[in-house]
Amino acid sequence: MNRLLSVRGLKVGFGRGNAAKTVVHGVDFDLEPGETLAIVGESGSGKSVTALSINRLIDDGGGRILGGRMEFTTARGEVIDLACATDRRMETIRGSEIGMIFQEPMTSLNPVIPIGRQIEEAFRLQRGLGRAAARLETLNALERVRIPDAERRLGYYPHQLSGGMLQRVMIAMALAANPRLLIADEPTTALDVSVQAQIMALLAELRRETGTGMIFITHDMGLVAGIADRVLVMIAGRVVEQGRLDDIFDRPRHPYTQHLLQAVPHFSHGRKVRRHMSPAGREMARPALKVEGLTVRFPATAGLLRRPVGAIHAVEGIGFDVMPGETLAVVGESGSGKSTTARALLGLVKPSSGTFSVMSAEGLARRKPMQMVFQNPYASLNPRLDVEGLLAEPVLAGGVRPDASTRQRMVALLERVGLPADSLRRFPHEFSGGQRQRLCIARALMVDPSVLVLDEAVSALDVSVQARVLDLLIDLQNELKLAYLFVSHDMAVVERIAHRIAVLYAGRIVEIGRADAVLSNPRHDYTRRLIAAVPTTERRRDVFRLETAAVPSLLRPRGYEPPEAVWQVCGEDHQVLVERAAAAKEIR
Amino acid sequence: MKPGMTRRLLACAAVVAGLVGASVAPAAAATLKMAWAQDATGLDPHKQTAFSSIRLLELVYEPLVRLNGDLKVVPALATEWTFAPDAKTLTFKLDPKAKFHNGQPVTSADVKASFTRILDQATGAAARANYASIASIDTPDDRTVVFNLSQPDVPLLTAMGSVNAAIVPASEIAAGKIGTAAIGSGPFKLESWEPNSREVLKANSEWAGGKVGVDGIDIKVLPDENAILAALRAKQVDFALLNDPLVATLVPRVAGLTLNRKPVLSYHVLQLNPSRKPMTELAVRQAISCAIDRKDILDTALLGEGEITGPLTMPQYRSDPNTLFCYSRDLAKARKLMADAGYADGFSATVIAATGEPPTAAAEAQVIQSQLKDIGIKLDIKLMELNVYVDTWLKGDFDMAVALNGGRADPYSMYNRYWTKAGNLQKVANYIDDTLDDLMQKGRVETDPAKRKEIFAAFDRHLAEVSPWIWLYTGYAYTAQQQNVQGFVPTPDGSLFGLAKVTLK
Amino acid sequence: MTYLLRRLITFPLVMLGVSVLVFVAIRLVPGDSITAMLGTEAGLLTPEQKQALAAYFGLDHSWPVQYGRWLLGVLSADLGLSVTYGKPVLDVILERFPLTLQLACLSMLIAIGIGLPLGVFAATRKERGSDLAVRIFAMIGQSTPSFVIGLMIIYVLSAGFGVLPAMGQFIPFSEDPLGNLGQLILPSLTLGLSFTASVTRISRSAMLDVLSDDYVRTARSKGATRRRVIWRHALPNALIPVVTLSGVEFGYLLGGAVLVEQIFALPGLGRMVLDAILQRDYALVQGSVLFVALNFMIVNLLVDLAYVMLDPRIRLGGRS
Amino acid sequence: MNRFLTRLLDHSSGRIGGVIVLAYILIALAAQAGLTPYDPLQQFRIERLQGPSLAHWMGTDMFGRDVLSRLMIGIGQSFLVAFSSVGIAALAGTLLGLTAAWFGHLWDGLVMRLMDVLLAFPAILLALLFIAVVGPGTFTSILAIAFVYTPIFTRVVRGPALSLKARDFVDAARTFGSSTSYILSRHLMLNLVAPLTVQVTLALAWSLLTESGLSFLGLGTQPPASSLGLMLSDSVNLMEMAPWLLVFPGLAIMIGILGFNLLGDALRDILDPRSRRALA
Repeated sequence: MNRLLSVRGLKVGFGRGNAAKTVVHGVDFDLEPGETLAIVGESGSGKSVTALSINRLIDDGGGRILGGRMEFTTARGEVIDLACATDRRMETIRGSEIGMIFQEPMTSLNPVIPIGRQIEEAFRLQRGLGRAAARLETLNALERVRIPDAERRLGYYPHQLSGGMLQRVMIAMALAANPRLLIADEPTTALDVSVQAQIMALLAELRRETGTGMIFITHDMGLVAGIADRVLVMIAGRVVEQGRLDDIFDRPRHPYTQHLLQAVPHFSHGRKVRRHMSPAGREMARPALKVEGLTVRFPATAGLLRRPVGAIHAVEGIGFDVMPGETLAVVGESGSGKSTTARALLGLVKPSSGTFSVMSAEGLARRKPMQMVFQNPYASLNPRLDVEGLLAEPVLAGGVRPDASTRQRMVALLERVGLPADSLRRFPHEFSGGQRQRLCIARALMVDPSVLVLDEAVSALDVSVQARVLDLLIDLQNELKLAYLFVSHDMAVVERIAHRIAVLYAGRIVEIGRADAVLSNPRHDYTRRLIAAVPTTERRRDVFRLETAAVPSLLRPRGYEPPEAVWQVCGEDHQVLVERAAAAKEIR
Repeated sequence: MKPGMTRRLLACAAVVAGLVGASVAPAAAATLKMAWAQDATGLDPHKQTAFSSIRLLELVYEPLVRLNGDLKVVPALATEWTFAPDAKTLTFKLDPKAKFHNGQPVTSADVKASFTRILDQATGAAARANYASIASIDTPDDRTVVFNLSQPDVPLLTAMGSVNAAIVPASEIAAGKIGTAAIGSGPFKLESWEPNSREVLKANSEWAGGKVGVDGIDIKVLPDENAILAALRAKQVDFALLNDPLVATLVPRVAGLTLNRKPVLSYHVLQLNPSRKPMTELAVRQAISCAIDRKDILDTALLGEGEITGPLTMPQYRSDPNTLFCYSRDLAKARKLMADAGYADGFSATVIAATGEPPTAAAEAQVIQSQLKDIGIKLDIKLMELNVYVDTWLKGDFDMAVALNGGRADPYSMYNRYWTKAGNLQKVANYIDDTLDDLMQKGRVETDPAKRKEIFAAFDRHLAEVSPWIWLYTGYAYTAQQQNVQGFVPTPDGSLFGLAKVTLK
Repeated sequence: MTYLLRRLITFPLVMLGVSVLVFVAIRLVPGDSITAMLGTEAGLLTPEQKQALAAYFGLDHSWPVQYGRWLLGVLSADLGLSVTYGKPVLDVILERFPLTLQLACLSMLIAIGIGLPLGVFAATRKERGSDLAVRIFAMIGQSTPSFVIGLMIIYVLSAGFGVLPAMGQFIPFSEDPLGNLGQLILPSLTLGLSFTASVTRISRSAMLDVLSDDYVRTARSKGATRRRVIWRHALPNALIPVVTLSGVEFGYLLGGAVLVEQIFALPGLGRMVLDAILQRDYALVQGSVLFVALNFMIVNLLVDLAYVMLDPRIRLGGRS
Repeated sequence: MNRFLTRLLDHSSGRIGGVIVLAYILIALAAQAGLTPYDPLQQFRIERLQGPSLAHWMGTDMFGRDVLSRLMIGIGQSFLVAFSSVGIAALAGTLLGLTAAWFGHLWDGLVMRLMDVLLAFPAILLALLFIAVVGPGTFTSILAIAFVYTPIFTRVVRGPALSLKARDFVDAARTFGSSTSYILSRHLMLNLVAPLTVQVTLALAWSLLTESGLSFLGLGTQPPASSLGLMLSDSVNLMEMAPWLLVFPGLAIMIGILGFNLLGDALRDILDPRSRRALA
């Protein structure tokens, strides 16, 4: 028997006695050496619990294996049933035979121990190396995961490194003892898309080099397409379908798999964009939101006396307009200034310069014509207020006492966003994530705005929920002629909802234009890189290129004024920023 | 608990006990280890009036004369003295052997300098009031001092027996070092003083009063009297001063400990403020006097540790309490008196008391409160921190006050401050009575002891009857000692001077 | 580092506040140095005498003048003269301080030495019998007034065994180490009991929090044993709240464990301040409160320093 | 609310703590209503210092007063001091901490430095000085304890308030243009209730201890009224003669504090989102 892992009838539960709850109901699968199995599912599907059961870390989290077998073949050829191995036995298997990387690299490394020592520990524990030898191995490992300047970084603490770097550290640590099995639990979910691409590339490369078997847990079919040999789909603790990658992708049998592959947004290079407004129509209409030269700078200080040393140019001279009924998507990675832009428009941060104006459909600026929906529906609803209190707030803030008509409007809106009408007395924690985001949308619509700023409004939601909320947003837009400013990092989602796209990089718009044009024919270097990094279901077993371009620092010396932006028009409603070096060349 | 566990615990306990026990190091055999709860507040014998200070200073400084256990005037620095028949000159002969701790002999110049210092207003000596009648001082020779008085002042001699009239070296006065270095002529030299912690006294081998029984005294300040008792039990101290009768009465129960109790001059009293309504009414004050059951208060608050007394507490002048007005409780009379005064329904008043001074003050106030309730007087108790109390008391800003007032060997010195028209504390007593003033003045001039006794007996009776204050009882001065301590003689003024003659077995 | 320096800048400001507060407060208390010395005999003073004594105690000027003079003195490290001790205030304080410092250190040693392992132990056995036992101990320790414990200890030792720690005077460790420990071990235990209980509770809950953190799981996934994870990975993180608590408590202890010093008759700083208040030794009260406040702030600074040592996020600032 | 109660009752230490605190409150109320075996002030002086008996379950004190009756009244008194002082401190601390966190800048600096001054003062000295200035008594000890706790509450509130201030729902409220007072009261305060409740129960335990300490120094409740601390301090010198005078109030204090501590722990478990996550 040379199978790496064979799981049969795995049942896992939490709690004891009356509170006992089974969350994984009999999972079966096999894994050959060097093979990659992707476990796909949404939150609550039991995919992470299954993964944690394999190396029995589930015991520490209060869970228990209730039944089933997990036969694992060690490097020496022994076969052990992991389901009933002792804790002591497991300690020799963890790390040396089974390595694991987690979703949140930021919190998964010990904040008070230098990363070098954390990796060293893995070598010392599993390979019994001495301090010097472990250090040498650590250096090698860091180089293997392409961490530049590894020697110096050994003494760094986790908080001094970026998320991408930390995930590399995690990988180095997990692979320290050349385990036969690597479990990767959503390893890229918390990362930017280009960083995700790099990590995926790294994983693919290492797998090739070492022949490690891998269990890759994710919710993203795009990533699965890139890396998996076999796919297993889970819902609510049960396996609904499993098979070879191509079989699953080309001939999904279970409706849920079909839904995942079709209904869920997948990036398709601008082929699925919404119908655009005609350029003529755009010129006729008056923009609902017009932004000119918006600049946000945060003073940077240093030293004892908080001497100003310059400013963080978070947003630099941004201008665009959004028509009624149109969606402008602002895309970029973390640090690009896209959220700051949204917050500046809503008055949450004070712009240093620039103007913006908001018009309602009737051409009158109303009291609060612009509303915002935040990324995290868990954090943006006060947990101590009931729905009625939550919905009443924008009305109250407008100086109106809620009355019977307000209540009617609440009920109507709740119904419109697809929430039960009896929700008024309930509290946020009684709703699911998608429902909460619907609640946030209803709240924003309470005062009849003309512009809705959606800051990563669907990013925190499960993929299938994302699709439904996007549909709702599109319906509402068509119905109410709302203008959307849709801030997002997720190209697949943007493709679904945007009419136009503005790409933000280091605080500036580098490319703006019609969605199909930008997505299918990106002109700016950054836009190209960004789009290349987006995983799609179309590119199977695609190897991402490994590259390490860092985002430039936004800190500028005092009195620095950026040069005037030079735009190059490259098609109907599509223009791109000419980079300074290039611009200088052109002028010459 | 498992047996092994028990053994381990015991072992731990033994280690702790060993550590603790080790700390009880045997001190030099002839040094008396002593403890008290309150320490002296300063070293200037002329300025310090608190008991806690005087008890220390009496061991270091000497006045011209001293009071013995029966409050008789006996020699100290002076070997003899004479009062002129008109009581206007007082002459002392000094002991030729007397020497200060610095080796200098005690001369009449030192006496004159000391009294000049006391009488100098700039010194700020509160005791000056007792010596105010001194008009001039003559020093015919080194051994003779003559005090010329502005008016007859018989009580002056007794007043000279206070350490507040201690003789200090003229040279030290000139150097301005009184109060910083303690150079006296007494049985002990103050070797070191850490206020509120400890003091070390060494026997003065050249003391004119004879040989000191111990090599020295090591005094610790143990602020909690329970701790003093514990220290006695653990034999950490040989001799201790106790204040609280609740603690003192436990001493005899401990094997090997002896409790000395001596009735003292200071008296527990319920001071009424006769300037405040309705205490302005004689009948009301008398009613209060009749409603108070002194025995009951004594038994409850002091566990019976004391003697019921009238205003005069010194043995020579004390009268039988039963002869005084209403000294046995008479509620019917009290109610009638209240009704006569128009207060049949009683009234409300506030009584002040100091926290912890005396320790029984709060308990006394509570019993009084309960007793006066019987005639319809509703008392509110207001406990105050000592200094706040003193401040309030001096301003006479109270309806009633529970107090422990100091006594003196001579009735005139004890009461002239309150009950003469020119008394310094007239505003505390708030009561002017011609008869009392008259009797006081007579007592001051009279030199014949028998006649003085008669005068003050009348004073005693009258004061109890007009009841500006309700005198209750005197307590005891307590000292506790181990068996090895011998020869301590307590005095009614609570003095520890007897320690000079104590020996250790 | 700049953070610590910035903290240092606020020092004088806080000290100034403390000095004004203590100066005014002690003078608002009725009764002054004169009545404190003389008691009711103060009523016998003539006006001239009163004035002379006021001058002697330095009370013959208006408050602002008194304060100004005192502050000028303080700036040149002269805290004034204590009228009861007849010595410079600083000398008096420095005489009393070693005992209090040692008492506080011993109590802290006991608290951390017992409380921390106990708390960690309980956390690793959450919801089991031993956890419950530890929690009950901690609860009772926190629920018993220290003076009750102190009195009991004294009573049991003296009445039951006829022994007692040396009272009344401080035996410096340098002179008699055994005697010193014998004298201070029980007061420290008394003082340290509730402190121990708090440390136990805090370290237990901090440990529980940390044990549910992601990096603990990571360490386990590397194959580290539970013990190793607890002591090497979790403890350094769990120490942060323990350090906070210890700092605050230690600061309070330095301010003087008045009750314990009173009961065990130890001449420490706490009792000295209490006596100074009762005796209206203004200069001493002012000086010692200022001193205690300074100590408190230094301890706080040390706690911050400890944070910096424990937590590289504070030490090194953001991402480099 | 009901859910909250059920969870509290499901929590073992919450159940015990709740029962203790509730029992104490009932005892205090009963005593206030006169349901004591004897008048707590009545001095049966012939029955002084008698040990526990059928007539006097907890014996009598040096005045012959019934200890049980005084204990019942004393619990009320101690609770009055504890609840009022903590109430005042929580109110003042919340107000200061909330505004300091919200307005920041100069006001924050001013408030926090002032709190530093108070914190730098040794707590017992602060109380001592305060009481010495105003004069001892129930009301004064309430204010004194409140005075000592205010800076602690200020800090306890300011920290979470700062992090709440950065929460999305506060940002959301600002985008609606909600008034400062609305945001402070509905968004910040409502969410501070949980940490405050925990702190309050723990502070209650502390203030019971402090009250007894102050009474021990003669600075707390004034006789003939009774409080647990006063009963304890009054009986210290009678410890050997009448140990029951020390034992019963001592136990009453211990159990009371235990009750608050247990309740506080339970509330922390229930209200703290961190531990809730652990439970889920």
